[in-house]
Amino acid sequence: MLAAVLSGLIVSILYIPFGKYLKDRLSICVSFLPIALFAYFASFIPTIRDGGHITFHYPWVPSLGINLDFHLDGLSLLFSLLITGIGSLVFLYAAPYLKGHRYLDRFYAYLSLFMAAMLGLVLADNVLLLFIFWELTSISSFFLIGFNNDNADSRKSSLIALGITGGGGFLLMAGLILMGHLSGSYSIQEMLGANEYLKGHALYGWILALVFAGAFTKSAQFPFHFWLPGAMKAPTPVSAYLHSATMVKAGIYLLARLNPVLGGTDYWMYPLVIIGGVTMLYSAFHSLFRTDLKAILAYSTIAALGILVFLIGIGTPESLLAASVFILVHALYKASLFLTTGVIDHETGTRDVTRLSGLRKVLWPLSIAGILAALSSAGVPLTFGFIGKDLIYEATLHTVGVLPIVLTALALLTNVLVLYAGFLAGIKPFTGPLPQNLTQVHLPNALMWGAPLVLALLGLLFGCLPFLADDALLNPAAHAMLQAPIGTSLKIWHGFNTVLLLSGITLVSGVLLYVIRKPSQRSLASIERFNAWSPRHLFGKVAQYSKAFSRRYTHTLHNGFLRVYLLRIIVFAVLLLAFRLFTGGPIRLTLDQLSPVSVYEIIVAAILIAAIFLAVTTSSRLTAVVATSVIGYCICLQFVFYSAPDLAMTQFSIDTLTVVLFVLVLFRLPPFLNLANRLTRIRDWTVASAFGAVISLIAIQVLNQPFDGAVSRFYGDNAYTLAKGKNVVNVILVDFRGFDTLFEIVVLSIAAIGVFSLLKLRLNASEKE
Amino acid sequence: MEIVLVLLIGILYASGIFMLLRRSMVKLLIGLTLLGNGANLLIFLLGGITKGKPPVIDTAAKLFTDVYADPVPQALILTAIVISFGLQAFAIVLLKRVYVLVNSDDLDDLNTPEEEDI
Amino acid sequence: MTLSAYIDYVILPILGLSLLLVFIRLVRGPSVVDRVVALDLLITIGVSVITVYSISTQKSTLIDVAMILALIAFLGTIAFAYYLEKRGRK
Amino acid sequence: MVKQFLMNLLLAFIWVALTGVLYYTNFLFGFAVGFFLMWLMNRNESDHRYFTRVPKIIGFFLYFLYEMIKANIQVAYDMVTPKFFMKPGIVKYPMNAKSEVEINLLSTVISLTPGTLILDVSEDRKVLYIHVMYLKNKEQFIQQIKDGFERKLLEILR
Amino acid sequence: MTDNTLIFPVLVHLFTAIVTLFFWRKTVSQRVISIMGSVVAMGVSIELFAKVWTGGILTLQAAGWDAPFGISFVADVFSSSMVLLTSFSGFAVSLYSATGVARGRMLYGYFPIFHFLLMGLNGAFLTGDIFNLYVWFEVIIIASFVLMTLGGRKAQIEGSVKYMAMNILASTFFLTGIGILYGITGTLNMADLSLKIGALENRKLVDITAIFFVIGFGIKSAVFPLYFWLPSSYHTPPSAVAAVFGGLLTKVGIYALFRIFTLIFIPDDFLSTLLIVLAIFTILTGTFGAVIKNNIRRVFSYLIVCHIGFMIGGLGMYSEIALTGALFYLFHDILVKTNSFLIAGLIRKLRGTMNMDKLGGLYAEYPLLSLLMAIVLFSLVGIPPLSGFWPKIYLFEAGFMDHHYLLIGAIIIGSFATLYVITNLWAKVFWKDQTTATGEELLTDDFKPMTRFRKALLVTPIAFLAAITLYIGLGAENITLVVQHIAREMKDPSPYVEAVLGTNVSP
Amino acid sequence: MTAILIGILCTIGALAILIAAIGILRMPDFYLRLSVTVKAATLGGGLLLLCAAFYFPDEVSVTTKALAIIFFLTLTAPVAAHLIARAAYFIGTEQWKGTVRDDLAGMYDKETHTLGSGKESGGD
Amino acid sequence: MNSTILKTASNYLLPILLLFSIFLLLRGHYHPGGGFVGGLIASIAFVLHSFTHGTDATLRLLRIHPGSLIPVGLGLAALSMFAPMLGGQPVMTGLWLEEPLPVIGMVGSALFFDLGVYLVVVGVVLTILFTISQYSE
Ligand code: NA
Ligand code: NA
Repeated sequence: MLAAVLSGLIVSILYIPFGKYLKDRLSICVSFLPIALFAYFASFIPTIRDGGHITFHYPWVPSLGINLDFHLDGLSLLFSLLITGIGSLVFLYAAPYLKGHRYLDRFYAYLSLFMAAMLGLVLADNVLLLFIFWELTSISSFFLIGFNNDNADSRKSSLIALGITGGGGFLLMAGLILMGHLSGSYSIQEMLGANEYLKGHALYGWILALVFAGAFTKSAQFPFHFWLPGAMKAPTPVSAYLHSATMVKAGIYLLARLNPVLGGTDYWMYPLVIIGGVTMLYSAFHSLFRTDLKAILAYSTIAALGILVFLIGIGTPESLLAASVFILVHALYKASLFLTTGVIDHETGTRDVTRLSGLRKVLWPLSIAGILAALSSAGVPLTFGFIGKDLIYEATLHTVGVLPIVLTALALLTNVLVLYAGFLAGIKPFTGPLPQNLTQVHLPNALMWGAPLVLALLGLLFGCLPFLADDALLNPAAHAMLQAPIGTSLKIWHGFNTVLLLSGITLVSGVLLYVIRKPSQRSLASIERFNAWSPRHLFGKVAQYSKAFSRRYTHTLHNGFLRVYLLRIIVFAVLLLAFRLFTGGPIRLTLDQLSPVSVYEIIVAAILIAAIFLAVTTSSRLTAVVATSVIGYCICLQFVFYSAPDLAMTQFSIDTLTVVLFVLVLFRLPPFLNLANRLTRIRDWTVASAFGAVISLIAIQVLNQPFDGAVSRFYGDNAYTLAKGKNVVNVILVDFRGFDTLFEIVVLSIAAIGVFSLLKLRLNASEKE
Repeated sequence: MEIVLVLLIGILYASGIFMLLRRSMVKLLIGLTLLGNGANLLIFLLGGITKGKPPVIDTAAKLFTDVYADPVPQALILTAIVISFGLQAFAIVLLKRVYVLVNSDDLDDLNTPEEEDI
Repeated sequence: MTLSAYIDYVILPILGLSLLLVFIRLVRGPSVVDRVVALDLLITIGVSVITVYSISTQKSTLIDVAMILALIAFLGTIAFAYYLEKRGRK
Repeated sequence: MVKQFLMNLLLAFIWVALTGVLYYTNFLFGFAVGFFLMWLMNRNESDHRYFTRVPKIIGFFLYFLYEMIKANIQVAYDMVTPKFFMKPGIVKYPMNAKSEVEINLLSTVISLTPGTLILDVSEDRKVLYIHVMYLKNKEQFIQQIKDGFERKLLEILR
Repeated sequence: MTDNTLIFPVLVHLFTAIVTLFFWRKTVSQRVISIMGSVVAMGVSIELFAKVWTGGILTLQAAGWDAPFGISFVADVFSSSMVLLTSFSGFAVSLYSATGVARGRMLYGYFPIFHFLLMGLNGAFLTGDIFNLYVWFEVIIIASFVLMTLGGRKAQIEGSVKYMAMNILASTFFLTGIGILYGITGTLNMADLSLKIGALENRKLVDITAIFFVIGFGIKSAVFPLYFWLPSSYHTPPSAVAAVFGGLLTKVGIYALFRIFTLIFIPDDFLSTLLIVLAIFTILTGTFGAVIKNNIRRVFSYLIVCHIGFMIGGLGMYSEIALTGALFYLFHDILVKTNSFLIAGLIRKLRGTMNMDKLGGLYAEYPLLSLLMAIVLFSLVGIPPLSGFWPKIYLFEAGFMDHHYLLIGAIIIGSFATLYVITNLWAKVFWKDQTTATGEELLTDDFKPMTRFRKALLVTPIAFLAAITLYIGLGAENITLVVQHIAREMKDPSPYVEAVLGTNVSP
Repeated sequence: MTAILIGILCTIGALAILIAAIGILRMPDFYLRLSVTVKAATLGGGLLLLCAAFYFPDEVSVTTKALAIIFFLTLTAPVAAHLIARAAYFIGTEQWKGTVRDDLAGMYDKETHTLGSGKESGGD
Repeated sequence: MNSTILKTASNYLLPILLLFSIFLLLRGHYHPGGGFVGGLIASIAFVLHSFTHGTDATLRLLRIHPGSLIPVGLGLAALSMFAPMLGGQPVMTGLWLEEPLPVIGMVGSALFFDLGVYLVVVGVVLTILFTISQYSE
């Protein structure tokens, strides 16, 4: 199993060294991988059908509780087969589609990586492992959307897509960790046991919010949906694979997977139903106005995703079964439509639905695929879509209270619009007269029309023989979502009932709409007038404002003036110190153990203070230097008075050297300008004095503290006997604490080298770094 | 005397800070010197001060016969003084370079616009 | 009155007073050279203070400090003169 | 001459070593004894300058001390009294001293006596510029130095 | 037990520096010696780490004076792993410098100072004496000043002045803190301080002392509102230098914060809250800065600030999980940030600029290099399972455990901004084609004309660090074991104290 | 006995320094201040050092050092005074209004700072 | 500076100061002084010389560039610290000769360490000051 999941990853890594050899002729070989995987996963069907499930455990980061734990049940099997199945077709399709593209190797690498990530996602039993794969899908999608990276729109779309899904990803991560933290395990199987605790916890709302944020962004729910139409910048096989069949369903998968853990409450249901409902209606409505085939498909995909969220939100057995059916239905017809569109685009060079018609004459096998897929999306009887649609109505009708009416109406409306979109994409290009400019179009490589045709035919097959999919896949999948048996099974014919009526209404009104309404640039323009209120635009505004805010914040804070920075640091320090100084106890000073004061000490101190004052206030640079050296000398005298001869010597000699340095450097510097206004100076004085005062108060505090002189006594006792020196300070410097001294002279050495290089080194223009 | 030193330390810190907040680089350097002196004096004071008893054992003796000043703060300050000399020497030369570059010691003249980044 | 006390209560205060007077000149200037000379004198007085203090405390060790002061102070003054002369030439 | 001085020093050290008393006074005493002995034993007429020079040095030193104290008192008086009696001025003083050492010693001595201060030596080493505090008459001042410090100093050095 | 191995990482760099000084002006010899020295340093660091990991805390009492009288050197898992990471980064930068640094700089002491800097870092990690730590910090500071100004361009000088002023101020705070600490305890040995501060009744004074260290180390590690020097300066020096700075300089501040605030000052409510608030603002400030900058290194500079917040937040929460997360982040960050700046340098070699608007087309022209860079850049973002991802799990968990939701929010924002910034960078620098970037003007490519050997010297270090980063990501279990061990050491410092002071000292 | 001698020397020394201090404060121009201080201070300092030499007679090194300092002060003080006075003259430090004579005026070469003797040509 | 008096003075000050610096170096372990202050005095001696005779003359007098003293001093100090490790003792352990040498006194690694410090200080101060003065000339 691990090999199965990671094989895509390994293949994509192998592309780095071997990619260039695989480029053209051999690229088709890569498709063996998904085909083999499909077969591998298909081999589990019997086990799953018999109600079993399989777990795999590979240790990875056990101390974090993150292991390569995989769990294969109905839900993950459904998705695995979708991923590998549609994957196989897309791989095959892409080989001729991108033939001769200079980055075909990269394309396959990304695609394999994506497939691995997606498989990992749906198989992971560990929420963090799931999250890891979740992010990998985002990243590989980023690279795929930006595949044509010399196109600015393409780059922008991929950034937006990753921005939205990545942002949601981080929230999801927090949510999953919160779940794991509360339930004590990151294993989904173990979380199932803690579901009551989670639902009752005070942070349950937060968990839901965070998980929803992840799921909604990934599955393009309103108002995060707008990245998906943008993602259509990716090559069409990618759109078919990622942005309709698999990746966008990751959010759906997550909701389905967590339904037994978190679901079944109002907090779960209402957000999902509302957001799902809004999404499906909003985007289905939007698809009416598009003229680009891929845009139409994108909006109808969003609508489908909305429907899925909506169904999971309802949470009844019927709705969950409907969801699992609809996942498959949608994957089949939407992938088929995308691939069809890809061929049309590839062969005719346009995707503008207003300019496409009659292609059945030149692309007849493809027209079969397109029309079948469109019919399935419309829910025409004997297509798989019909069964799906039935189940949706079944689900909406089986809710309680006023909900059935509202929800059913919602579903009906959406379905009509989805039907319209499907017809537009799958039927419109093939019917009607063939324009003159398209007569030269000819049928491409069989792989390209074969892939959509297979998918469309599968839709027909399952539509006619639903039990093929039901027991093996869909019922177990729904079972996994509910963690309980579903109790119903798929039927083509339910008898005459409300559901059938609704299906009929849907069909009739949808077809009517298709007949009446023709897509046009004008209607596209009409909807684009509302762009200012579109979430995309609003998000853009938010991004723009937050950037503007960031810019203001950064430039205000980081304004380039050193003194302002220093001022902030000092103010911060003063506030912090003062806060702690004045909270918790008075400041005292016991005077009895202080040393007496002599006149000359006072005089020296007074001179020191006056010299400081002079240094600070003088307007002559040299006077300031003189005053500074006076300060140094006075301190030196204090050191002499208080028994520190070595210190006095060093202080004095260093002070003198500093003066010499200053004097050597100060040549030709202009006099000080008084650059600060009065107010600034008062402010600075206030801050500086506050700091000085705080330091003094702290010093007083410390003086009150009894002093432990054990260390200095040790030095005094052993300086001569053990270290053979009588000047204890020197003994400390070269022996007890010799390391300090060694590295202090290193500091000096570095400074000297620095001075040397600073003044002598002139890089010539060719030396850049 | 401690009180006087406490006062001195406060003033040294305060004036050092004040000088740091000026636009002139010379003043900035003087400010750093003042701060350094303040810190040294603080260590000196807080380690306990003793008058007229240097920590040097008499020529004839092998051990101290009298009380003596704590040598540890002295050793620390010595190290700190030397280190700050190194830093200061470098800083002063940096000042020279600044002056050569912008022809003043006004730090605001030094600010390079972001457009000049490489 | 012991010598030590005499120094503490008479000599050192006199020297302190001298320091103060010289410092006043240092503050008043008016010219930089006045300050430099005042600084030089301050250090010379400093040497004296240390010498006397070493007598008062009977710590001959401190004479070493005085010695360093005397040796190095010269350099400072030279440096100032060097600077002023160079600046004057430009 | 140098030889004699070194000999004298050696004698002083021997004295210190013999007595074993490591005091300065003892050393000086040894030096004096050595000087006396060497003077006694000196029979070489051509080399007697060493023995005249030592007293001259001492004499010069005493003269210098006398001048210094005298002038110091004068200046001190001027300073503590409110009114200044000074007549300062810068005087060009043509030297007889030629060598570096001579010039240096002369200027040191002049500078250390109150009231006079060497400002500079001309490039060609002919002239000293002296700042004088109490300058009544230029010629008289020059003569005073010529007869005083410079003559005595050159006597010792030459 | 006393073991001189402990000091080898310092020693190797010291002697490498001295030997390179003897070869002043002989740049080829300097390069060879530097690389050899770095390799040896890597060897001894690995040995030290292995010894500590298997045999427990090592101590070395300098000159044989018992603690607390002499200077103690202590290698616990924390310090030895910091030394190890430093040796990796150091090796990479040394290798990169061989071709990545202008010869003029080498003629004026680049290599000696570089090794002095590494020596300083190792010393800071290994010392067990607070004043000795100060000395190490000063070695680091002065070495970094010199490296920053080396070359003397105007932007460099500007950056250096700001860097210098604020870092000297930081040292002053640090020194003041040491003075106070000595005043209240009479000792400088950190283990001894741990005991004495712990026993001190006057908690107010302890907090006040701690504030000095918060500010001193806070400036060094670029914490809000003390971070200003970092974005002012890190975009100016040569990339090799920026790499050491970005990878290690702020981290030594972080190291010190972690060391001091888990050994000496155990965070109480006041300190904990303070650190968390600072962390939140640090993250946000770094975020805001990073998203608006257009120069790669300026972006990275702000990202450093942002990510410093993650670690400080972990320290502030002070639970074992939080510390684990923060430390994991620290490990990851050292390598990735070093590598990021190396990459910036390589980009500059390829295109002659680091301005994202002028850059472009790297992916088309250098796909393998781009891939290599992508690994690093996406590790920086923390795309799972790359290295930056794992620590966040711990941090989130710790945040939930102690209800620090605002911090979690900040980390999410910070992560999101990093994602945005890096993908934006990717799109601009790698995807966008060169012609649209600069119109007609074709920028210089210094890389193409190089010999294969020189190219390898530039790329190998990046690949080397990227490989370690990948290991951290994919082999997270081993890293987790190490950081959990350290976090436990931090929560219970008594083994450290006993190892230093001898077992007879009762805790 | 020694103590009294030291006391007297001390007092004289301290007073000399005091005079120097008063001098530097009171004198009306720079050259006068310089003139007063150099010697008074050297005298005072020398006397005080001599005290130390007497006071620590049993420590040869102390006496040596005290004498060495005196020697050094005596040698350097005039040199320093000369240099600073010269510099003062260059930067145009004003002389007291009571100054009666200035032979130095115009003798310095403005460019090279070499000082003429007025005797180069003709030889007086 | 173009002063005859200073030139003469510095000629005899240089040896005096150098002698004195060595004196300070050797006695540091017993009295105030030591390698650091000793080195400072030595460098001040040369600085004085350079003020009078110009930096180039002093460099000629020194024969080697002062900067090259830095690695020598550092190496000496470092070796004296790390030599004990060769004997298996902790780093920096003081090694002493049994008997004091005449004049110099007790000879041990501390003395070599101090000598290293001395050389470094001389090298550093002179490098800094000479570089600056050459720059401004
Ligand atoms: Na005179
Ligand atoms: Na010493």
